[in-house]
Amino acid sequence: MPNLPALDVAAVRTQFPILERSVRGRPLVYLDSGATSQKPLCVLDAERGYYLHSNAAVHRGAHALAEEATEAYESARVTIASFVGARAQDLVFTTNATAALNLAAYAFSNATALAARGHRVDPRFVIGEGDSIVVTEMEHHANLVPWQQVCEKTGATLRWIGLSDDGRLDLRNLDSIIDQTTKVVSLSHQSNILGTINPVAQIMEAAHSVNAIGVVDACQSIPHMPVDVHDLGADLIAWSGHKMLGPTGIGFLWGSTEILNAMTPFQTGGSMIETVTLERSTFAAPPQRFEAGTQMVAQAIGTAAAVRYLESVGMVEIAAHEHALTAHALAGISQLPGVRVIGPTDTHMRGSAISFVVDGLHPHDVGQVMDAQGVAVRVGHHCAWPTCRRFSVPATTRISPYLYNTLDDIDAGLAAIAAAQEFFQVVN
Amino acid sequence: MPNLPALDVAAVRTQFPILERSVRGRPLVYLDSGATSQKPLCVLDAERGYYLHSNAAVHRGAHALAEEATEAYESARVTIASFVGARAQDLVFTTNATAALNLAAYAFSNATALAARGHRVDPRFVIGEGDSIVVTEMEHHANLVPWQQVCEKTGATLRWIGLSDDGRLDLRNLDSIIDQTTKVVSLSHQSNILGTINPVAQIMEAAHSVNAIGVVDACQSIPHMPVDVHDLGADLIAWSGHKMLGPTGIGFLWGSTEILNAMTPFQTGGSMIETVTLERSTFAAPPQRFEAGTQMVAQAIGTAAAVRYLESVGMVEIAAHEHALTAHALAGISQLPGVRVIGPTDTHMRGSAISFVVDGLHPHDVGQVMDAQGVAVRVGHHCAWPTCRRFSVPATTRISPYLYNTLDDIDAGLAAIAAAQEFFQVVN
Amino acid sequence: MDLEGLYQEIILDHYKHPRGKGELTSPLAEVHHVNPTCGDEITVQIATDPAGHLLVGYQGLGCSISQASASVMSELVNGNSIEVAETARAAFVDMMHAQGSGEPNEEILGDGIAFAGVAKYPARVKCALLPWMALRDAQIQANLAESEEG
Amino acid sequence: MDLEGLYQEIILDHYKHPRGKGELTSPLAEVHHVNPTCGDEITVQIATDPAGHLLVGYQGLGCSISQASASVMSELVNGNSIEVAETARAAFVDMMHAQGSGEPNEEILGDGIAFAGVAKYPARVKCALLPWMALRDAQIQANLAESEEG
Ligand SMILES: Cc1ncc(COP(=O)(O)O)c(C=O)c1O
Ligand SMILES: Cc1ncc(COP(=O)(O)O)c(C=O)c1O
Repeated sequence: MPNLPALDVAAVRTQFPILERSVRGRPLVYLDSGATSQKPLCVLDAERGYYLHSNAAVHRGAHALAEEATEAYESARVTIASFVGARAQDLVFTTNATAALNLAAYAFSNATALAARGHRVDPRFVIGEGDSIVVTEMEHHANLVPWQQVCEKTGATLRWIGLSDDGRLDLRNLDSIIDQTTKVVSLSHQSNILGTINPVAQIMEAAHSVNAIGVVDACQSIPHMPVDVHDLGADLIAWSGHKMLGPTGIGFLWGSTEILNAMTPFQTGGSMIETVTLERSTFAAPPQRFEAGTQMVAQAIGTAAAVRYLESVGMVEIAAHEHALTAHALAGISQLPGVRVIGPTDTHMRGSAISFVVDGLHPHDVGQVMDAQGVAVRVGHHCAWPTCRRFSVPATTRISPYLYNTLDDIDAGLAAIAAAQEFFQVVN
Repeated sequence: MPNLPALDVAAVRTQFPILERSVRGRPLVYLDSGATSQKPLCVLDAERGYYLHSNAAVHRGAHALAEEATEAYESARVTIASFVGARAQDLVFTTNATAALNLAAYAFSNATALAARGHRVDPRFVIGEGDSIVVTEMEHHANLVPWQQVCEKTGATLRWIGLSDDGRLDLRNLDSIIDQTTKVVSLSHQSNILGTINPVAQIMEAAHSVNAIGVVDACQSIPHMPVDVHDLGADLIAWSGHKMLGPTGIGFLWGSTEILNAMTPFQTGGSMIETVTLERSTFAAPPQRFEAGTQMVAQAIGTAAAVRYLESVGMVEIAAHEHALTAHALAGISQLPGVRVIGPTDTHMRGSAISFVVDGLHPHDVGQVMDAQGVAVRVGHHCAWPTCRRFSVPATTRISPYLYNTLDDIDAGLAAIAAAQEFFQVVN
Repeated sequence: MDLEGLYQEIILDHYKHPRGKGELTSPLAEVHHVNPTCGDEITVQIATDPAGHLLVGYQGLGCSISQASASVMSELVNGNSIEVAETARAAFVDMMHAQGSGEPNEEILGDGIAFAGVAKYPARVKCALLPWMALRDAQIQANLAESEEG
Repeated sequence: MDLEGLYQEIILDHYKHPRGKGELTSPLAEVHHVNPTCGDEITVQIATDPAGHLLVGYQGLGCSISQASASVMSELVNGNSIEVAETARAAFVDMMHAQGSGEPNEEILGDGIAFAGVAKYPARVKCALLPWMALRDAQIQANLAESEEG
């Protein structure tokens, strides 16, 4: 294995037994971590250990088991919050990043509906005709469709920041896109389809200069590089557990204390109330206000174990490792005739997700031949269909490595692309 | 152990290692399954097995692992759906029952907001001043607060069916509560605080006679007795995985095909769309329409294992077992001077959750002494605060056994209540 | 690798040389279907000739499997009676759900039997079915279906 | 059982014979706090006497811990200066977060030291703190607090 000094991949891989399996009779080469990551043993052990020893309802019971469960759940919150430089009370557990972004979007449509009926809400969340919501042309559907829905329900207008041909935000007309009508600016820190890392702090500043609320989708950045929520300058930040070695079924919304306090509840029910009568209810302070019903306790504990593991490897080291893999992959692809990267072609301000198209081949067929070689990649629109349209491609094939991938994995991916070209006889 | 012919509790208990642990220096007696159940080993193994062998993004990837994961996820849907006599395509996965009930409630507030802006929606979901929503006085906050919120946002009025002193629905004025103004009737199949089993089919019939949509909260029934969704006569039915031996982080909404098709999306994002442009989106058919973002895959697979386990023990047998435990507990409590059951005092149309108050003692103090004896019970308002007010108690102590409990467990609970009276010297 | 089982020569040939692709002049119905997972798209148009036989036109954008399937569909249905079309569709759908077991009927399916191997790849089954599902909807819209089931 | 550590005699005595319970005639502020987990409720009223000393009234409904804590709070604060009240509150809160370690100061806390054992039961800490948190809010509302922190 070529020299990759940033981290000891062989040691890392021992924690991920699934990487030893074979598929279609070939050793698995997992290059689909942008979709979901694999889980180290410590995460599985943490979840199982919780169920075997302390499982009980949290924040509800007064018995010993319930106290243990509550303690485990709330210390998971502390662990995950400090991983991104945040205070535990500013971190809300959700189902996934999509649910976190919907929570943010519903803060606007709910406040608007309540205001229309004379209820007192924070005016920053009241939105309607003449107001605008700004996203970008590289958003994941999770950070696009919820805002479309807010517009449909309130009459606000959706605007977007377009893209340059090399897959960067086109910020030339930023002043006319984010203006006095703008109530929300929401964008991804790192694109899941292009790999582009966006200058989030700059755009959040533009948002705040017009008193808009700034939202960041950090799904593809927090798992892959050191992120301190305060550096992004956002009011709300969403991401998922399953892309950062955690279990399925949990996501996160960080918010500034001030903004979370100003937000109306989203889902309502047990554990998020203060008092309830048949006529009306009052609500708990954040984060409980936004965590209705029985919590994803085992998943929080599992993600805390994932965070401890990521910290033990080191986020700086992981970012450096991925940087090396990315450079290697980009160089390799540039050597393949007829293969074109969609997104930045160098490693400047870009993460490790690399989308490409192959002349004469549909991405689905490329992915199929790669799969036959044991190489797992994602094909399709990557839940960023408008981005595909922007680049006039129906879909792309994407490799997205993570800390457990090696240069050999990248080489296997490159060889599999060439094999697809050969199988379909599109290179001569 | 006295004779309990319905099922082999000793064999069942071997599957729940947590029941062997001790708390506060005493063997654990877990009587808090109404809050959350313990998990058998097969559930933990199913989740772990998924992560170790097939973990990948479902419904998104075309590679071998993704196909395995999708297959596992969708067969879990088939297993869980058939457990309640339903077709897989009518079963929606949610975070918990609370999220399922919010999904139902938001179908109304969203359709109302969309209609107000001229979008076409099914008129049955459009609601406003002059319309009413009907619940009962024994609802869990999860089936009360979301409907209060719909009323606050739309101007509809909340009505409720009151209770008799023995904890039954007072159906005398049903005609004047459910009337032509009624758009939704939502009630629990079995009360988590009183233990009452409600005549759901009768009330759903009343709802349908005025063309209202009928919703049932089956959180406390589906884990404990055989339930066929069609027998309830409801349009939508919500319940949780964690109360039926499944993992935390998953819940269910069953709906009739016709109603699910008529409902607007709730949360939006990846996996629930049909096409997306920057301007607008169209949505997938149910159940995908209601499952935005990366799914709780391991949790669905875990719940399917729980279902197989419940079926292997037998739901009829489990119900009979709990019936015997309930009869024993009610008889025992009636022998304790100064202890009063809140809810039905006989086993007719009642489940195994038994709430009680002890003269001269606050429920919290009762629970604390029981905890010191190793007996885990729930104290408080059980997320049914209006029900406590109805019975003029600030809170109750509740025992809620399940398939793994023995008559000895009940006796330990009864002894612990007596110990609390003795400790605080409230019996003479 | 098992790729040859999936990508039969016949499939690749239909992919590279699609039969019957194009628009009808006066369709009775036109439907547009997408595969939301991967973005494959197909537009199917339908009409009848004076003898009451089906005329099928299509346009598509997508992978080899979905495009070849459209081409084969055109070959099997275009110019044939509703009964023949329904029989072909039923046989094709059955084959796709057979997961590689069962004997596809070559008399009914013609080149379609080359898709038997696709049934082993659940993610590709949707690709192969896309044009057929669009055809069914077009038939229903144009009142040219035997029944709405299936 | 460890119950005696939790339910000290002093606590049970305050529970059964609450000191200073009742309403003030002309409060400067009144706040109502609940413990949403268990439904415990407390209403705290505040005023000052001519010498500027705090007058505290309360009504409550709840478990032995929350009610005894209110009684002890009244004993420590009622008729005392704002400084004394703040010192007592800070000491009580610290003791509750010490999880059983640390030496509570009997001179400051009086009967309050009986609550040291409560700190080992996280679910009961909220009960013990309930009246003190209500007192703090009442002080803030009546402008009778040294600072808003704490
Ligand atoms: C009757 C009833 N409804 C709803 C709920 C809410 O379920 P969950 O907390 O799993 O969302 C519960 C349990 O807490 C319940 O017992
Ligand atoms: C950039 C981005 N945003 C949002 C999401 C949605 O995350 P989830 O599916 O976990 O809700 C994803 C991943 O699917 C993503 O890559």
